[in-house]
Amino acid sequence: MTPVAGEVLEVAGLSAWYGEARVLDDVDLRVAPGEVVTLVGRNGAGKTTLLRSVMGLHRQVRGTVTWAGQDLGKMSADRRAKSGIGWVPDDRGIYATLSVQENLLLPPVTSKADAWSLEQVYEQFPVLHERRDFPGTKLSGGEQQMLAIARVLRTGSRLLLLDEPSEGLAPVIVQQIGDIIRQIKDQGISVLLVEQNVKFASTVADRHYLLAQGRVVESLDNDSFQSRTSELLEYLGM
Amino acid sequence: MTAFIQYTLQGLALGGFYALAALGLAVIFGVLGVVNFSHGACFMLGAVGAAVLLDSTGLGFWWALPIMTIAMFLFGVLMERLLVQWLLRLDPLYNFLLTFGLTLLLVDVVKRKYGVSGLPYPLPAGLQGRFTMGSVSLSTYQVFAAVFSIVVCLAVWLVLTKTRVGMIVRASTEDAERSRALGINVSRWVTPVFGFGIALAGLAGVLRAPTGSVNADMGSFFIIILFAVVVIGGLGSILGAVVAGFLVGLVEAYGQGYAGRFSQVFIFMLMALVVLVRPSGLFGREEAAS
Amino acid sequence: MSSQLEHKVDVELPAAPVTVAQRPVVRWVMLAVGLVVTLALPWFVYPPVAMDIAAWALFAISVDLLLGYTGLLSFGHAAFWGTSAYTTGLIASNLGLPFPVAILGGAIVAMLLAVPIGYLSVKRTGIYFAMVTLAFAQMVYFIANQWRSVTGGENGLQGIPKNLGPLTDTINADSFYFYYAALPIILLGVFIAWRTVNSPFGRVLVAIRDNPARARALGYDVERYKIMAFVLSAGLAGLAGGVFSISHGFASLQELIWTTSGKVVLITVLGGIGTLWGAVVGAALVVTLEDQLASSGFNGIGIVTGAIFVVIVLAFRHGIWGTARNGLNAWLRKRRHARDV
Amino acid sequence: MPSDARPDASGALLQTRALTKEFRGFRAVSDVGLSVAEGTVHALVGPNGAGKTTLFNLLTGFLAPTSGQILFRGEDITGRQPEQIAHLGIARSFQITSLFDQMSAVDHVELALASPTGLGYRFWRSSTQMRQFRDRAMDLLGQVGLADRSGAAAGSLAYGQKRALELALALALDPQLLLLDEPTAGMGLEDVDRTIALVKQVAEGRTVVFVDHNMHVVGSLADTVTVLQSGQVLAEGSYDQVRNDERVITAYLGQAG
Amino acid sequence: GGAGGPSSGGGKISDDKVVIGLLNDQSGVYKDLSGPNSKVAIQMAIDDYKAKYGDKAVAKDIEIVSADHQNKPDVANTKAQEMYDRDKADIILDVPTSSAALAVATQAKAKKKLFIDIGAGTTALTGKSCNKYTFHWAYDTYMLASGAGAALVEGGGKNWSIVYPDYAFGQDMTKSFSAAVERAGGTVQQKIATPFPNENFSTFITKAGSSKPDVIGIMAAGGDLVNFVKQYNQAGMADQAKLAVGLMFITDIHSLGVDQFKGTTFTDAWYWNFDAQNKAWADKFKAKTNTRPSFAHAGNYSAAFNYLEAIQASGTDNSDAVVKQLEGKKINDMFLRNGEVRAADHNVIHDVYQVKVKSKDQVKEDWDYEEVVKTIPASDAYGPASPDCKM
Ligand SMILES: Nc1ncnc2c1ncn2[C@@H]1O[C@H](COP(=O)(O)OP(=O)(O)OP(=O)(O)O)[C@@H](O)[C@H]1O
Ligand SMILES: Nc1ncnc2c1ncn2[C@@H]1O[C@H](COP(=O)(O)OP(=O)(O)OP(=O)(O)O)[C@@H](O)[C@H]1O
Ligand SMILES: [Mg+2]
Ligand SMILES: [Mg+2]
Repeated sequence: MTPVAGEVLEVAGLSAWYGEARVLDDVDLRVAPGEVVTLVGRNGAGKTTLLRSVMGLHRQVRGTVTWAGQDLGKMSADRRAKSGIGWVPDDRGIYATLSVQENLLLPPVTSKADAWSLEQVYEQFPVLHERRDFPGTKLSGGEQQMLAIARVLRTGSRLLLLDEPSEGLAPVIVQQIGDIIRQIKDQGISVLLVEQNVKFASTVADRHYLLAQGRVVESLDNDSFQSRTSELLEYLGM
Repeated sequence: MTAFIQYTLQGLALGGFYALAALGLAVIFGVLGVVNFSHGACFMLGAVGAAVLLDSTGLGFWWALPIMTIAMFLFGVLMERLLVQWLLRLDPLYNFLLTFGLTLLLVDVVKRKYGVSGLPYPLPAGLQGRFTMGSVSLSTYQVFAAVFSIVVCLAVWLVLTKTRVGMIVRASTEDAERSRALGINVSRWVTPVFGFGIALAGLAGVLRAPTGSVNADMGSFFIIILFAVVVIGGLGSILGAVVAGFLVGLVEAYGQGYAGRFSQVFIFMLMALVVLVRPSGLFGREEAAS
Repeated sequence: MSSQLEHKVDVELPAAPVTVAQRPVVRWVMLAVGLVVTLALPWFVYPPVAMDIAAWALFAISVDLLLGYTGLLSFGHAAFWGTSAYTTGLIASNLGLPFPVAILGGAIVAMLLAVPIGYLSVKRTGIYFAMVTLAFAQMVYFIANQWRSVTGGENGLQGIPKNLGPLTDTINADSFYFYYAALPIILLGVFIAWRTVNSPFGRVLVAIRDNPARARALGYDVERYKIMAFVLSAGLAGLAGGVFSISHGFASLQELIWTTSGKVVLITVLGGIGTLWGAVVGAALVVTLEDQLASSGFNGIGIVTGAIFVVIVLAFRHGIWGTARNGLNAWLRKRRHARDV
Repeated sequence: MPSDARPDASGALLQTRALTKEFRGFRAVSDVGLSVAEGTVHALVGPNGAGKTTLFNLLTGFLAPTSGQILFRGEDITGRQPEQIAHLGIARSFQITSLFDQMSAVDHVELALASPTGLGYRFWRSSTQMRQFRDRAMDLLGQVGLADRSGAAAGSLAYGQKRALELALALALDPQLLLLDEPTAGMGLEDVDRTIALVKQVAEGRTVVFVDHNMHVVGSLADTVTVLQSGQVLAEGSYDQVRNDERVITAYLGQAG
Repeated sequence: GGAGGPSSGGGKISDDKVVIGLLNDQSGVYKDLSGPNSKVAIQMAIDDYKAKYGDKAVAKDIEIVSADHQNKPDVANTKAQEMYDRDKADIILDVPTSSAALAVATQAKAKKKLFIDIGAGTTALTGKSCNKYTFHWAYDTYMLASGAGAALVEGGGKNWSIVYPDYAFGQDMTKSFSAAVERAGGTVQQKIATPFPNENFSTFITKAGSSKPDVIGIMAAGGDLVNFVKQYNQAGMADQAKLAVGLMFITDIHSLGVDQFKGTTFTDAWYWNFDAQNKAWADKFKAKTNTRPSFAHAGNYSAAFNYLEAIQASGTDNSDAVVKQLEGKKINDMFLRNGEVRAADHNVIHDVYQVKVKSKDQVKEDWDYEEVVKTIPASDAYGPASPDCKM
């Protein structure tokens, strides 16, 4: 499927607070159709908060978020999800009350054409097939991470917000996730990726935003990111 | 031996009745995580409603079954929309307390309106008489009530485990915010399920009306037995509620038959035993470690 | 599901004391005001009612020790209040001991009863705990009802004397004096609760409430702590129940019935979970309200208390005291802010 | 307290014998015989779902084994409760962060420090007693880089900060055997390096077993590496031995490994 | 507190006012039985007293204060103190629920003020817990048994099974019933204890029927009684054995309909349609309340009226003087037939009635539910004064 023109994520002048503490400060960013963009920054920089704000889960915000030409403004989280935004939370968010398979079947499919079938999921992640009748949280940490990624792929969302997807995964699986990201990118799906694993980030991303103390301090394409990696890391204290 | 068979049948008849009521409690808990203290009061509303219906319109038992079930469903929907939903995301204790307060209120409202001595309710036409096999004998109504409740339990179990609805609502209960972020309109599902659970309580109440005292207080002891039933069965488990319902019915009947006044103590002793050796209940899920 | 729900940490339960209470000045002022009000109570409230308020307040505090600080909602605390009421009555009637001794005896028996009940109940948490305690309390009620030779069945244990050595005649002549004679016992109970909450033990309880698995990994024997808290709480409920039975001169099945457990939870929640002062405010309100309603000709106490409960749980989850305190904190914060700028 | 018990002949501080855990017929840990020598740093790696966390849960009493034995200093500790095991001198961190959300970071560490003293039972003492641990607690927070967040409630910490607090808690118990489940997961590079240094430092005079998927971490820390797969030991040896093992490469590391 | 002594002023009436406290259940199980309508009955007594004595009335200013004790003894206890101390009540009336009644009796003794119990059935009021200022006016558990028990045996019901809830009331009733049955020459084959409260009696009913009794006696009250009777009818037992009920009130029959109870035998302390005198009073009561009186309403009237008469006779409302007036007094009024205020234990004994519930076609108007089978003379209805009672 070719990207629909205008399936763009635009974040403009976004600030976010927890109580009186400001953790995002006037952030601008843009993810074009079929683009993989990472958000890099040290712990506590505000990466997760940014994703949650886009998803409509963090409400103490100012600024605008537009997706596919629509101002998300007051839209509730479930409507954002239905408009094609998929989220993999940093704590994985697996349901204890649902079996593995039910976890996969739960979210509604938003785009039939892009959605992975159950068979596709099980083919990519045979462990999930093996454990499909177990309660979701009885999986190992890494298996839960796979499940969370698989779940969002099942919906056919056109924009994926992935919060540290490589965390806790065996190196082979990390490589597999990298392949998957490249594959869905070819389908024209956009990805906004939060990563600590810089090496992994540079193998999949087109562009990078560097976040420090709630501010975007730099925006680079992948080539300059790779050539300047050590310098940037130094600067970010990573 | 005859006595034993007689007690067994009576126990099963009684158990069908507990099972039905406990099922409503379990459904609400299973999908919303709410322990509905007012389940006993809703049971009472079902019975009182049937009696009032009879008195004011002349519509009898066979009408009361569907009418009161629907009425209690609507009542449940209202209850969820107006009250329960605001507390769903918090510790389940809050809804426990809320429904406790509601119980006080409902019972007193009924008391003021209909007194406390009770309301008349006759046996439905067609279900009078007895069912005799050798020396064993049960009233026709008992047999009807038992069979009826078993059928309802089965149907509910099928719906909850075999359909998408059951799944969605369980997820929404566990974490409503996350479920929204996955694109689920949480409130659309939760409300009807709650109403459904309440409807089951009301249904059990109607079923009780011809064979027991119909008064404002009829639910207050009943709810405690129901709690024992779900603790024995494992609160999250639909199957557990049904099986434990029958088990408690049998224990009570044997207790009455062989130990008289201590019959209820056996129920609580059974409960203590289950808590001791299998804290999560007979069918409850094993608890997670970390 | 069960595990998930049972371990769900409640965002609404307050953690350690909040800022107001941490400022020593505020704390002392509050303490002084509280003491003055307590001492003056029978001057403007009918003394037997004042005594009821004090007893229920301590009872509510005992429930809050579990609910607010350990995360366990006991819906069967009437078992301890009632057991102590009967025991106190039996000791006072049969042994003729001064009433404080009888009450102490009652509290001890309540604690003994709490050991097996607690042992079984703490195996479950959250909502299960509430149901299990309710069922066990029902059993105690059942036994008291049957055990007529000791409890007097539904007639109750009547004519419990108020003995206090040379002061016996004074406290019998006027319930006004009895209030002052019994108050030290209540204050002792409150002090024990306050001490417990603000002790290392109290800290561990809060930790257990929030994350039992983590507390175990740190080497804390979670079950043992919970049982200890349960027994302590039962002891406080016992003190309160003993005072109540001496004050009224009888112990009845009413003390053991589940609505009594419900009433004390109502008081706790109304006042504010996790605030010891809240229990006092809640008790004052509920007891006075019931007293007024009884003579008002409005025959719907359940409607009023039930409605209050619903409104509190829905709209003022922190209870009266909690809401007031949070408001005050917000105000203080704002002022400090204004000053800083 | 078996503190005077001798390590058994092999010098292993911790040993498991044919340790097995089944969940509804699924063998998560299968017949594992692990031996951890005293004073070493031992890494446990393996694909997701290999049974590493389950093994930790068995060792710390959070799960009861289906069969097999666990020996600590030669003594059979199978079936003991988590809190008893903690008192034996075995501390763990959790893979999935597990904290007291409303408690401040420094209170967490104080609580851990107070645990072996039995102070927790003293309901008649003032909670100011806990202050005696304050300096030590701040010290530990400093070591894990949380000094400036010591007063923040755990619930308001960012993910990486929570991970650091996890580590501080395990350290606070001053254990002989430290079990760390993915201590660096979710940390940035700098924090990873600091954590490596920290573990190296605390490993002096203790035994450490850790799980991590970051090969950099495994390589810099581990004296011995055990690779688990499907609940069974696949390979064991030094980091270099294991890294070049064909089976390990296919099962776990992948081509780029 | 201003204890009982006569005050200054013109008459010998304390505070120049007679205050009658009505303390009963106005929201719970006994609401219909006595409840707020008892106040109407007491007011009728006051009016009749004033009409009778006109200007010569000693008590000119008579006031009623009332409170709802919700059947809770602690509420009753506090309210009784409040009435005696604050409201200056000279007497408290009614107080159903035995634990509450006993608590009020203790307060009456301590405050030296009168208490006449109507609503509670416990014999302890005139036994172990009796005192100088407490009277028991209408009925007690002993009386309930003697009526129905003996009368049924005489009517041919020799073999009995008794089903009783296992708590003090049920045990007392069973003891009294068995004694009454045996005194009359019958036998009690089975005594079956049930839990209390209890919902499901079918097993117990099976058991009770197994010895093929002529009469099955049920000692449960309220909701449990209804549960029992419904399940008894369903079990088809009505054809096999007569049903005798220990404690039943006309309000129970009214709310559940005669169908459920038809043919059931029980003892009533008073019935509104017994004779012309009762009927006349019941008509007056109906004009005010739109309902027929229960025995408790009539009892409250009778107690209040006779209390005022005693004040009139002694010329003061001083408690000791009034007690003296009442003790040993023989009374014949609308409520008490061949009545006597027994001095030894303050039990007010009088004729009572064995009644049978009519069938639907016999009922001519609302509340016309009882057929008086037999009048039981006071001396048979009540036992001798209890030796436990020491004034
Ligand atoms: N619920 C909360 N309340 C208060 N402060 C919070 C809360 N959640 C996060 N913060 C603070 O906001 C800041 C940004 O947090 P955020 O989780 O967005 O960081 P992050 O970049 O995702 O970090 P990490 O890499 O560790 O996940 C941190 O300083 C954190 O302490
Ligand atoms: N309580 C449980 N009930 C059922 N299955 C479980 C339970 N705990 C773990 N498992 C299963 O056992 C296997 C091993 O899990 P474990 O958590 O030990 O893996 P792990 O090696 O730590 O993996 P990861 O690196 O992904 O954390 C997994 O397949 C998991 O699904
Ligand atoms: Mg993050
Ligand atoms: Mg793991």
